[in-house]
Amino acid sequence: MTEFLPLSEAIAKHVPDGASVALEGFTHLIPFAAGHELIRQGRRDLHLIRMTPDLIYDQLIGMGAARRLTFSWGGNPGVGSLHRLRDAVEQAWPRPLELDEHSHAGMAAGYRAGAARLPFGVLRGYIGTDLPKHNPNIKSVRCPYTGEELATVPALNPDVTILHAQRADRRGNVAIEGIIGAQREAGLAAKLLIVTVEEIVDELPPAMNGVLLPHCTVGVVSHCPGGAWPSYAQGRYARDNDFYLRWDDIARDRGRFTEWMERHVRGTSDHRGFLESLRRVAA
Amino acid sequence: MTEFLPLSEAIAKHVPDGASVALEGFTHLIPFAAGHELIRQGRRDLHLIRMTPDLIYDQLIGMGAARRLTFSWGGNPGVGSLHRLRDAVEQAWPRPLELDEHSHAGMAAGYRAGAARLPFGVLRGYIGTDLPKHNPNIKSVRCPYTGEELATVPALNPDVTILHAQRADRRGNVAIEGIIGAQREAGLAAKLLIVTVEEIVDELPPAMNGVLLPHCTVGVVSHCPGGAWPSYAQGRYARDNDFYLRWDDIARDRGRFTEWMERHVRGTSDHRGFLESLRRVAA
Amino acid sequence: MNDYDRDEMMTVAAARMLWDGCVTFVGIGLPSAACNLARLTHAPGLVLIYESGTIGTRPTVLPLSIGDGELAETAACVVPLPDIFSDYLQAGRVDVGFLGAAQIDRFGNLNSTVIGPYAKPKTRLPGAGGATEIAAHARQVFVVMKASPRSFVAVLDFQTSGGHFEGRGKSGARGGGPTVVVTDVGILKPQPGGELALVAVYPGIPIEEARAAVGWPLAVAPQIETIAAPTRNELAALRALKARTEAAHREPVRLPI
Amino acid sequence: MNDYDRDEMMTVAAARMLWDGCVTFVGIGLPSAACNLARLTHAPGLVLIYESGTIGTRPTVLPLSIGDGELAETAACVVPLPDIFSDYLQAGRVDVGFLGAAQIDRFGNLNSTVIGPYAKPKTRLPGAGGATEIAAHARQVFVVMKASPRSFVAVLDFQTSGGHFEGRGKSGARGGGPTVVVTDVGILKPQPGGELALVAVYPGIPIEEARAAVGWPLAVAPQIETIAAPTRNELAALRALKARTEAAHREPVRLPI
Repeated sequence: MTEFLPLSEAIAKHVPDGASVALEGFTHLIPFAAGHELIRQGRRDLHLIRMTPDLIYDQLIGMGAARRLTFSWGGNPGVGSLHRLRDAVEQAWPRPLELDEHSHAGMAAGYRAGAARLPFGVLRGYIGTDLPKHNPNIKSVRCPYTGEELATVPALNPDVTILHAQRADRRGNVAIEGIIGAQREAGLAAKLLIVTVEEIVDELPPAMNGVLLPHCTVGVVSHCPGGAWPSYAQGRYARDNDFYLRWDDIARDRGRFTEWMERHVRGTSDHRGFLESLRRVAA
Repeated sequence: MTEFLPLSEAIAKHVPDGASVALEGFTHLIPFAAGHELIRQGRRDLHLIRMTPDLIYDQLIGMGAARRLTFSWGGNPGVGSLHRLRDAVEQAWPRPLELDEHSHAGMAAGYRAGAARLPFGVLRGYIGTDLPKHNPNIKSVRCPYTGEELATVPALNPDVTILHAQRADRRGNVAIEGIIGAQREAGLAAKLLIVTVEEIVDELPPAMNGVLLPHCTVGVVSHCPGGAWPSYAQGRYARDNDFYLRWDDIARDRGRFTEWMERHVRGTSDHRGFLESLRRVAA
Repeated sequence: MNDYDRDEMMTVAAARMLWDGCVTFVGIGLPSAACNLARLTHAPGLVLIYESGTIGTRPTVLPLSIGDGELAETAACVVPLPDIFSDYLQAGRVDVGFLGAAQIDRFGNLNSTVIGPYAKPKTRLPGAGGATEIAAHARQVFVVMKASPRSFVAVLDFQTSGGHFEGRGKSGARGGGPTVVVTDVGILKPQPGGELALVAVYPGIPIEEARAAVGWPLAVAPQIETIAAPTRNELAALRALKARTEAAHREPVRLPI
Repeated sequence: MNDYDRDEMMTVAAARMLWDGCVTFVGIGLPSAACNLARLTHAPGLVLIYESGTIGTRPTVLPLSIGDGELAETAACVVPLPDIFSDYLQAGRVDVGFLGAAQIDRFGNLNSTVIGPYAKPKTRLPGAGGATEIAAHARQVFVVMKASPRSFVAVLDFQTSGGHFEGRGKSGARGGGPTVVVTDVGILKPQPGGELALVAVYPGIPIEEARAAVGWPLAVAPQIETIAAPTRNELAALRALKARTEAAHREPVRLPI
């Protein structure tokens, strides 16, 4: 049975220190509110998993929540660097960060294997790259038919995957519309799937061939409007490209970053408070 | 560029004797018209591939068009046996038929590998079954992480996959709605994809997360209304369950089968003629 | 309340074993009837998955095929068939998978492939379909088969799907295998070691009839339960479902011309 | 017609290399501008695939991120990201993949991972993303990079994506590797053996400037073409696209509260 919990309770109950956690969503529907709640509750030693770390992982890493990062592209999309990620890797600030670095194709294969509960994924990948020299997780297997050597990645099975979606119904079915990245695979690969949603409705219309995570795959639903901001929710609100640009300045400096996080994330009690604190700044 | 051809030309031009051909569609959207055209043109030595052979493969096999069959379940759904398939296997009538027999999960993995142009698919499958004793195509591979042994199947890459769909636009984009079985994977796995469609429209509405085969994946589109009958097309016409029942009688006897095929398939010039010949019988 | 037949008794017995919220992998025929009966009576939250790719279907009539249009129309969602096998069944998300077969042996191994030798069969059957991996990965398998010495055999002609075969524990199978075999003469369950034993009979059917219907010396559990006859409510729901189904399938389909 | 800058020249030069019906795997920035310019001018049937999963997009403005909402809204379809990498890129369905990088060597190998040693980098860059498999499997790779001795280097700090490296033919890579490198000072193409050589310059840019911008002794093809300056039509289309983009991205976004 899908649990319906406020986000703070969902995180408190299901995401302990040291857990492996994937917050997925490719540019679209990034679960920012959930990431902030991890920071508010002071989680430590997390193994963060995500194809494109984005600002939310920059924040988690900069606040010292992460021990290890599994990823394939760590930048501020269309803007430049993730300064907190860079600082952790280059200067071990505020703490060292282990990297488990892949290509997109490799991580996609790892999530897919995880969703299918296979121990590894196969791809014609990691060709002409130094990545396997630095990541012992990238191995190979020989095709039993052609003798070809193909790359393998271990299955990704996060302890918890957190997604953000437009809607859930009262049974826990979750409907997603728009760019889905590897959300479906990351969600099904998890030992527990938590979904924050813009809206909870009595009944979803039949999805037919659309993207639906059936309630039997969803562990927890949390109602969290605006929970993807500054990422976006197709049909609800747009990506705040301007904030992605502004983040470059905020995150560049350790002091300014820490101050911003203390004020807007740790200094607010929930996502609504976070958004309100930003509105006050903008006004 | 997607070609637009009448079905008879599409088959004449692209499906030679000896080709490996997959007509997919799981109960829904089975490309009957295309199968009949293969029979009309007297194709021989085909390697037929399909998860659930269904009536159309019973007809192809009974007419001697097939040399080999890759499949995972060969029955008349909800009714019983495929008598022509049985006769070919049990009595080699009208000719012997090689079997490459799988489970559904195995064939699905084979199509998926084919679509991704990987040489093999991996599954936790073929456990507790005698199938691998009789099918040398079922092999295994050892997980480089856990040491577990997992089953493998060779990729399925048909020379030609033929699908039936509701709609195409004039560029060759194909939209499918409803149960899709392994249609997408079989279509993408093919060296050439031919799609018969109920309707060709100027422009399809944006599909967002629906099922669309982009024109760059579609080799040939043929306009063929009713082309799935006695299977069905969601939103257009229903499955003719009664014909599936009647087929049991028609196919049980070699003579009656041959007579029916000569009259309705080989004795008609196209799918419209086929349907009209059946309407005359019904009237 | 003696006005029911053995098919109805089997269907009701199977339906009662399903619980609300249970995720079932459904086959056509009696399993489909049992699942939909359960859904329409005590288990409205039953999640029906058909291998065609429909999840959470709520058909008003029983499908004739596993891919009838109504299954798609009433589904929570329709996914590609490969996803059903990898991300649902293989991933361990199916609580109960239903299987039938032409032959079963005393360990619940099943044959739906051939009678006679594989290369030159006396009778070619449809084959595995989804059965092999349902048998391996569903948390429980419910087998539903009419009993006769021809189908409940000492030695299978071909093993299509594994029951409690030797080495199952190390085979990579994730599921628990058959936990029950529902027949028309009674109910069998595996005992420690995996061999099936008669554990329950239906009203009016003697144990001897059950033993005679099985082609090996059938073990009998120390305590034999008698399954309650179908209730008025169960029979009414089942018959209404079947009547709706027959009426729907009688509706003539026009040629698409 | 001298009123264009080098960015515009590069964009136009790249756009001209795309043909109608070509399937391109698009990155953000200059490649996205070049592809959309081509689509709006001579190649209306260009098929744009963004790794976020959008196929056949026709955005009216350039996306800031690879997953902007407009890409989904104007796409022929949106598929899961894993499908893009397995069924489109790895399957060999991409005609042209665009790549940029922090460093390139004379064989078109690229670095977008680190400056300095991997374990203790001087500068940590974003990493591979889609680049490694684009470099391996797109039928052709178009590299677009501004030239400087810091970025066109004799030895890469890290090889993220393979160009014409030794053994490429037996590596399992399905694509042909880089067929062109578009820079702001001219155009390089691989010669037999795989080494890049200058094959074309832009109007008013001397060969010596191109050679000076490259950190290895740059080979020069026997015949050097001079690329035609952007036409009035090309410039107008490109500038209108950029103006629309800036206007759209200036529109304030309200907090969802």
